[in-house]
Amino acid sequence: MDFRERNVLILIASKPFGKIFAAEGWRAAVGMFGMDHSAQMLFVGDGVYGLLNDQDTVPIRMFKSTFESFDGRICVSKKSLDEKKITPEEIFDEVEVLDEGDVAKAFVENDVVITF
Amino acid sequence: MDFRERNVLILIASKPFGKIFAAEGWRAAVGMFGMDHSAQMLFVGDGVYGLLNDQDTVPIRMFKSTFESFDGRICVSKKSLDEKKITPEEIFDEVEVLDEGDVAKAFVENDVVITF
Amino acid sequence: MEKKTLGILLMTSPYTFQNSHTFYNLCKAALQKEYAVKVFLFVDGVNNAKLNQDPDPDRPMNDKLLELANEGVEFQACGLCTSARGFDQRGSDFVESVEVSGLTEFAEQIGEVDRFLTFSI
Amino acid sequence: MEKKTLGILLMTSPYTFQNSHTFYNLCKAALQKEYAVKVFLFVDGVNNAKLNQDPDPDRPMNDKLLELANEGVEFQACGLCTSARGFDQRGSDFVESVEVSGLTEFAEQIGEVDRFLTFSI
Amino acid sequence: MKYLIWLSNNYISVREIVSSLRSIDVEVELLLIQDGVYLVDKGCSASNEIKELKLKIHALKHHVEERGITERLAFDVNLIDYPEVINILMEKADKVISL
Amino acid sequence: MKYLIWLSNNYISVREIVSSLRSIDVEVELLLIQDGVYLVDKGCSASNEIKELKLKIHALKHHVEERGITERLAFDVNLIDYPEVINILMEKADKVISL
Repeated sequence: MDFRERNVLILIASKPFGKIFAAEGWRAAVGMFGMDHSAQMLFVGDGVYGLLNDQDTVPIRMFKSTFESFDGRICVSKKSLDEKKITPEEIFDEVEVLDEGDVAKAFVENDVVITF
Repeated sequence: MDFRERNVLILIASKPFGKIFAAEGWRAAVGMFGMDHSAQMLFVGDGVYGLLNDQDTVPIRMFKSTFESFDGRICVSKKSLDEKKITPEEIFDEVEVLDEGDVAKAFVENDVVITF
Repeated sequence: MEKKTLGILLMTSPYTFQNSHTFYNLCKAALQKEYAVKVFLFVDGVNNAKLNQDPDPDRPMNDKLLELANEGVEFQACGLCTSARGFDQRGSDFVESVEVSGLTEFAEQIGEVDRFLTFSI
Repeated sequence: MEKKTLGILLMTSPYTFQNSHTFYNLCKAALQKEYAVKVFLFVDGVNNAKLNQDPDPDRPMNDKLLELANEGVEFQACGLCTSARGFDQRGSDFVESVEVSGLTEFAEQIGEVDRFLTFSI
Repeated sequence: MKYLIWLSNNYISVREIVSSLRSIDVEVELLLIQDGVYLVDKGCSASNEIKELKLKIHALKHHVEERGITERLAFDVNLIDYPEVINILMEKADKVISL
Repeated sequence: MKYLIWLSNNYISVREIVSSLRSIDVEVELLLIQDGVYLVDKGCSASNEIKELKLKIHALKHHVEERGITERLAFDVNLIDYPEVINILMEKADKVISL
């Protein structure tokens, strides 16, 4: 098809650190703005460990700050957080905690899902 | 240390097919005979899927037959088989099914464990 | 009606992961039905495009990529990933129809696909 | 008393997996305490020895391997794995102190180690 | 709107994503490839959970057969070849989520 | 005879191997590295199982800290640096099983 600006969901479902995929997800999210797409990040499952405040943020620092300056939404599933016994106080300030219905909306409102 | 002939346990704990590691375990097992080590294979956990009779044996055929001709033991943990609901009839004929105590012996009687 | 486009992100190396096999078979089936296919090679996925692979008795993955490219599949590869992994940045050790680019080109592909898949671990 | 030997099987590529980092740090700590270390690069592990890696701002893994080799670590690499992945079989694109050999040489290492570890996925 | 979950490995989030989408009445189907097909093997501890989701489940026939688990499936699965995979992906489903 | 299980990822078989070795009175300790350290995070569903094994558990401090889970450990774990890892591996343990 011809190029169209899209709503893109970057879905982070893998653990940080052991493999590089989750970190590359942040990089890809920033990359989406290069073509004026709108990008939203959603962390689920093991991916939620990638939002912990106390982690070493060097692997994602540049991307996270770039992403914030673009005003992209960084979201996490409340259910996944609960399963991992992680409280909203333990994760980055700028993260929106989504309930079941809002997680579904994240899938519905975005045209493309890119999973890391 | 100086070279010594060893008893080597090739421990297969990963699934076949999706990644190549389990198949490389068969290859490494055969390789051990090149230096006159004694090699034994032990399948545990997800690794037990690699013993199913009905699988496509092309990735391991050469190695399995070489291994047999060298008289190496191919063993599987009964507990792992039970957890996967796999009966002894479903797996290769030449496989010995080991109970808990014999699994422990496999670790104790071998000098080196190589995990795939 | 314009033909639909399948987008694929391939992030793993050949031979070690079944992904490369499945990726090839899927591309062939898509081309057979006359869909367009656009591929971004990311992280270890760039290794699929390296020249001179010789996985006897398997068929080299670079041959398969060249075949797919000749049949119309668009390939882009992450330049940072190729330089990290020691590839010649002028492309001398890379299948020629694979363009070494970056995440902006990935974003461009994302604007052009109807369905999208990730091949990871 | 003869110093003990640590054997390591490294099966994953650099940058994508933390294994390469941990492997390097572990080797350094072993050398510090004057243990011998013998390494076999298998499957995607052979990619750690490729020349000209440039993962800026990281340190190239081939530099780290050369450093370890210079400090006495023995490296063997699976020849079938290197040819599958398109490496020059004369070794021109490989850290020089890594010997391209085969599973017999791996078996030889196994006869010479006191402890043994696998780095996989 | 019909969603397809393309699952090759990581099944941890399947249940959560499926129940989210259903909470707003989106239809979901599952397509299993590569090691994802073990999810419907009767020996997989998660196969019951998956069954209870009462999803339509497709699996790439070739990947089921090469693993030797055709006779071991825990419940009814639609075994398909590559052309049918493409058909589901490009035509029958409106959106795809890979896991 | 003391065994060390070196665990970087795959914990599926830990319980089985530990209980086998104990059935013949072999002493076992666990060393967690890389993503293996999540096993003792209080959010890990398997952390209770691991706790019940009542093993001595070591974990590479750097890998626990970089993941930001130092304050989240489900029970007492011996956090160690690389030199101590080498000491356990080469001297304190007689054999190593990597998982």
